[in-house]
Amino acid sequence: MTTHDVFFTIVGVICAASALLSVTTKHLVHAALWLMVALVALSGCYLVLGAELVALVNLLIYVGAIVVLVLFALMLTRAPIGRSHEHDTSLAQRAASMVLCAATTALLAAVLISGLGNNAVRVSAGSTHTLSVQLFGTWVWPFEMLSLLLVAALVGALAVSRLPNAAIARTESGEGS
Amino acid sequence: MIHLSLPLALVAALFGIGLYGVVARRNAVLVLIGVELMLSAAGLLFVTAGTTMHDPMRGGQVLTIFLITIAAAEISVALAVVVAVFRARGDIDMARAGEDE
Amino acid sequence: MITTGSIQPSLLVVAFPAAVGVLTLLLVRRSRRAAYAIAALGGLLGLLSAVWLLSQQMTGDAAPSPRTIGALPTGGSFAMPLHLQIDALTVIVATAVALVSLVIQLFTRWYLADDPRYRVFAATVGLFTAAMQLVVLSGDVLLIIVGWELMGWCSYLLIGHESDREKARRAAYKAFLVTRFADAPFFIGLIALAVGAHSTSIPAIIAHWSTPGHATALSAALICVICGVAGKSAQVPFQDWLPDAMEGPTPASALIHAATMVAAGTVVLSRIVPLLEQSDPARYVLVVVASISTVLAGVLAFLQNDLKRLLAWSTVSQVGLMLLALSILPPGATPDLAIMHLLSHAMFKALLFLAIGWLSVLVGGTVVPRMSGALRRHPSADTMMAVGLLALAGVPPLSGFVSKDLIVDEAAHRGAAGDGVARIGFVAIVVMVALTAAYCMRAWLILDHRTIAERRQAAQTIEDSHAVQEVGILEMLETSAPVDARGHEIRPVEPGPEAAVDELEVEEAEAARRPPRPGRSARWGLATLTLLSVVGGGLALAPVIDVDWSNVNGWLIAATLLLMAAVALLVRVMSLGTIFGDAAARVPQAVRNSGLRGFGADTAYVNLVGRPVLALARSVAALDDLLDRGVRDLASDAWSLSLRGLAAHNRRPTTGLLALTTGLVVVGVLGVALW
Amino acid sequence: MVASLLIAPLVPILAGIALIAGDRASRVPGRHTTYAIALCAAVIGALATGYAVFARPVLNVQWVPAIGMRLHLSVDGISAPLLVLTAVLGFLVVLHGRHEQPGGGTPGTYFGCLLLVTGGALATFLAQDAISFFLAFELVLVPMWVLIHRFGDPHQPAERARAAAMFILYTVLGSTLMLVGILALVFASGTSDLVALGHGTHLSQGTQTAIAAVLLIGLAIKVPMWPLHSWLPRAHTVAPTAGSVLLAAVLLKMGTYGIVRLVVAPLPLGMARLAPVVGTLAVVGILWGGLVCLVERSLKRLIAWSSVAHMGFVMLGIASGTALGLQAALFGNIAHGVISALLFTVVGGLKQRWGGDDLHVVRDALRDVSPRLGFALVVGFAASLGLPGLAGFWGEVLAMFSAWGAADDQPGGWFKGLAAAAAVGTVLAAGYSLRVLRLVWVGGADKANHVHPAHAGEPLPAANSPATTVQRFADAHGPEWIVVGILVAAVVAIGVDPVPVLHTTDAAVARIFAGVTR
Repeated sequence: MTTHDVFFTIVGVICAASALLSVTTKHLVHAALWLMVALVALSGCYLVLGAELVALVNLLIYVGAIVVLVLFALMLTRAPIGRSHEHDTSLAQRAASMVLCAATTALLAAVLISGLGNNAVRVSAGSTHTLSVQLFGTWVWPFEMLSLLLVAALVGALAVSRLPNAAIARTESGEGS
Repeated sequence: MIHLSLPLALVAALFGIGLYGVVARRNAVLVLIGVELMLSAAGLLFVTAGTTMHDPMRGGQVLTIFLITIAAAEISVALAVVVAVFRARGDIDMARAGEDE
Repeated sequence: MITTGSIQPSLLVVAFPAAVGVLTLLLVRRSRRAAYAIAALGGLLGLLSAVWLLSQQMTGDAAPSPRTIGALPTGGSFAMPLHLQIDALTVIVATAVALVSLVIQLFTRWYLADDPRYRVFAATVGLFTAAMQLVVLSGDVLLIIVGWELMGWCSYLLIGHESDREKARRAAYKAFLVTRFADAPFFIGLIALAVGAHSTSIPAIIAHWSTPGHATALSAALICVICGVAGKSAQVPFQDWLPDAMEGPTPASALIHAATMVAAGTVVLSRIVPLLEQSDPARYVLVVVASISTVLAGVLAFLQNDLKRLLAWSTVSQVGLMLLALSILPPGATPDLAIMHLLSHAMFKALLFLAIGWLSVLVGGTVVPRMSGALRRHPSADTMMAVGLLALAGVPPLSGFVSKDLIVDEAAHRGAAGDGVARIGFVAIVVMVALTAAYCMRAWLILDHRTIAERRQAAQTIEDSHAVQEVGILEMLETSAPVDARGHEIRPVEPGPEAAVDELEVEEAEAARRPPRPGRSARWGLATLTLLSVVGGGLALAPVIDVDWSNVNGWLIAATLLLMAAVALLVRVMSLGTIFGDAAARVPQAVRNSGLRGFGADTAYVNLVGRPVLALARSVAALDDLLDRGVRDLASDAWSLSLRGLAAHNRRPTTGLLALTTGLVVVGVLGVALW
Repeated sequence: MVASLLIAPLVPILAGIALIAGDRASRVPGRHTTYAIALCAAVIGALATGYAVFARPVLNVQWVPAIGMRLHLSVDGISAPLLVLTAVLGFLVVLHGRHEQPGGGTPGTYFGCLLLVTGGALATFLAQDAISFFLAFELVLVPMWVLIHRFGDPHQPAERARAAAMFILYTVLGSTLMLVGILALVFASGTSDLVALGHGTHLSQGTQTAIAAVLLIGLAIKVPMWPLHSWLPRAHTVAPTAGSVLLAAVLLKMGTYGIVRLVVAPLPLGMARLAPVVGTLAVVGILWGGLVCLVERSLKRLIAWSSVAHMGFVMLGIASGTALGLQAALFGNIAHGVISALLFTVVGGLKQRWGGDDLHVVRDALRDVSPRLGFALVVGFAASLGLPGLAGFWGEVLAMFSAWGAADDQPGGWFKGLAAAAAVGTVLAAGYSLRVLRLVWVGGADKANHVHPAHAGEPLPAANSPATTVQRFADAHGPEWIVVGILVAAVVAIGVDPVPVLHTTDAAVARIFAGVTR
């Protein structure tokens, strides 16, 4: 049990627990907030693993942007405030899902741990400098492509959200029929 | 020094929880939250692999950054669609999606 | 060798009649004269070839086993040489067949003077003769089967010649089906014999099976063969097709009865007689079948209301006698007795049929009321008739007497020596001799009857009563319930009295149009047959036939002659005072009616074979429908299953997603576990 | 001349494709042009086949090396008679198309499909490589489906679609199994060359049995053997005359040919193990077909059923495991091809004239109304019941011989029983053949007692009512009469002198059984 282990266990448990709460809570808004907690804890995990830049980016983009977006979306879709059971599936399906998710977890854990082993390894994330050199050297073309993708996604999101109601209804019914 | 099994167990747990969110929720936004958790699990696996193994090109971290970017793009489009669907249908219940109106 | 090149007279014997069939169909369109020319010429050439062959045989120059179309390549160790086999007996039989066939061809020209299908008839007769010659001369079981089946087919065509009448159609159908039914065991018997010997050649078969050690197999095979013979020769239990076959034109009947089809069974059995003599079970079966047939047919002949049918039953009886002669043979003996009777029977039976045919044209029918007194009005045929009937009855010194009494003598001889088969045979023969005398006397008395008054009125009422019992196998084939519901006797199509009158008038008119006598050549042929019927007994003296005529038992012959005389007297007494001079009128009506139907054999065929087979066929057809429906349901089941699966997927996206991910995980678990 | 091997299948196939494609062109070629092209292609194919059969050239070059597939075409004793049969029938059906060209599509498509079937069948019989054999085999199915589906009986569109679907599904299922079997055989034995396979393989009996079972089931669908037959009566009932002829005379033969080539020769041990089952099913088919024929009402269906029975004799010969049985089967194959072609031609003509083929409709005697067709019908049914002197006899009687004397490693008693049952089958054949002749050839019009059972209770119509008036129709003449005449002559010729055909196959059969010395 090293120091790293201890810290990782702490943030990991927080992360897993808040993630679990975010998918099981009955309050819609709480779900988004628990997600935020989970993501913050995840950033902590990244820090423990020595990836400071990733932790920072995660915090900025996920916690700063995405969760806010989710909250906006919840409000725009008139999510009920307070406890509600509308947004959950039937009990049987949830039970099945539970079994399924347990099985998935077990499967993944088994595969990953048996595949990669349980050795105590040294964490060597390297400096942010080398990371940035790599990012803008070796990985620069994928990086540029990604920025293009981002622009396209933004434009697309804008286009979708700006469709007038009638047009949306027409496309819906046209696809549905 | 860190024992590899800890981050890996967290990866598995996050993915499983995300899957539960996707499968067990009816609200589209909550489903998206599940998707985000699964993506996070992937990112954590990348970082774990990158920092605990030989990785001269920093592929683990770079790919995680890419992943976060893509997730942002994905969720922006997805939420736009969700909002549009809500405006057209009045609800975003996944259990009723695809049914004939 | 005198034979010129590779042309064997034995092949010509078969080829000429066959050529008649083929050429008539190919070359002749409308002309009756041309058809007649081909038929007569072909028949004559066939007879000449037979005589040529006979002369070769007498001088010992004949090729013993000429080849035909060459051996069949069987790809293995099985030999199918397809050779003929020429010996004295077969040559004589072939000559007789050729002669009878020629006379019939000559006679047909006159008999079917107005028939538009004369051409086809002549062709069929040619083919029929060829088939019989093939059976007679064959030295190979495969060739026997060929000829045998061809004869069946030709008989179908000939019996159904007047196919515009339903009776003729049914009779033809029945004849072919009954004989074919019996042919199934016949095939199997011959196949068993041939496969055992690894060759279809008859000498090889006899050589193989003559070695001891397989008595059971041999008996079984022979009994199968005997079944087939009983079918073709109309023995019990297949006897009933033959009287119905009288629906064919009289020349066809003469051909079928006298020399070809019915006698073919005797020919085939005489080919394999060395095997028959070794197998006691087969001999017992044969003697029982033949005894029952010969006695039963004699009784039935006496009861018939139609002289043609009387002759038909007498044929069954006489063929039974031939088979009896085969069954009583001791080991090592040759079948000369049976062949001898076959020859004399061929002569007098052809003569009788043609004479009856002649008379029937003159008087317009063959039922007793019409025939009664026929010879009084048309004495031109009386010699022939008298000779034929006397020969049939076996009155010395005609040919029938010689051949029959030789058999009686042999049976007595063998029976006295302690052979059980011969004892059974002897009893049957004695009964049969008495019955033959009875029905011959009856026929003569009818034909020679004095009072012809009231004949015309009675004729119309009785005209159609001799019908084949009208239960169409075919109708049953088509319809199930109606036949059962209707019962088998109800015929909606009974011709009314007017129709009967019309028919009579038409026949009279035809009779008037036709020349009253057959042509010169036909009369010459009939005269030849008459002559041979008288002197044919002399053949026993000839060196080619090996019969022991010198030390026959004189007392025995005297006793049989006495028996015949007594029976004839009794029949004469019975006939006194009847309207048509018909002795059978004294027999109770119920017995006569039953006898007219062959004691219900037809009904038995229908009930025992026809209906069960049809019921089976219907159930099989229903089963097949089920099978078919099963296949079709498979398709619709798959369709509905897929629809249901589709619905399950479409109903809830989340459910579908759950199912999908579950599947993925299961596959993953399986993959990990198995890897 | 090796080119004849390529010309024989390719000319009909290419001409067929060209005709079908020509239909889609902007300017559709006329009827006469189409007919002339089709006839020329068929004649060229037939001549090339004839030359190939006569000269026996061999073509053997590398084709697709990756899977060891070679272009190996040649003629041997087993395929030679089938090639001649196919080529001649291909020519005859095209000739017959002049007389009867069914609606439902353009002449180009019709003749194109006929040529494709013919060419594909020729390629099948020529191919000496298992993979290309399969490819050629499959080529035939789709044009045949088109023939049934588009050019079939115009009165029953629903039944036509169903029959065509059933045909294609059944045969494709058979093809799938056959493909599996071929691949298994090829990989197990290491060669796809049928000549090499023909000398027998050295696989263990278990392997041989498994492969043989798969191949036999697949090919039994094509033959067809009971109980996989139910597509055949349907397909025949609605198919156009030419389609029926090709189906019965060519497609079914490809099934038995495949069994000889792919099962009997390469897998003797497996075949020996399965032979009792095959023989039993064959005999069940004989009896089953014969019995159904006794009550069948549709004349074309009846002939299809009789085909099931006749192919039972062929399969019985194969199952006997003797050289004689194989000879009988190959001969029976040819004989059935000719006979069924004749019967389907005649009956197709009759159906067209009558407007239906219900046997229970009372009609005038065919021998009076139309003597030529009547004569051909008699010859056909006489041959069908196994009359000596006509083609059907030798195959059946030799099959019974072979079954009685089945190979030593077979249960002899059981096969003797099968032979006896087959003999009973010949009696049934006589029963239904004569039934048809009694109803059709000699007619039942003089007495109205063959009406439909439903009408049996009603008062019979008067003799002059429209239902029973004499329907005169034209006798066969022109192309139809030529086709019928040639077929009748062939039936008689093969029946009178079977030696040439048997002689052709003899050496090849002996070679198969020489390779099997065990």
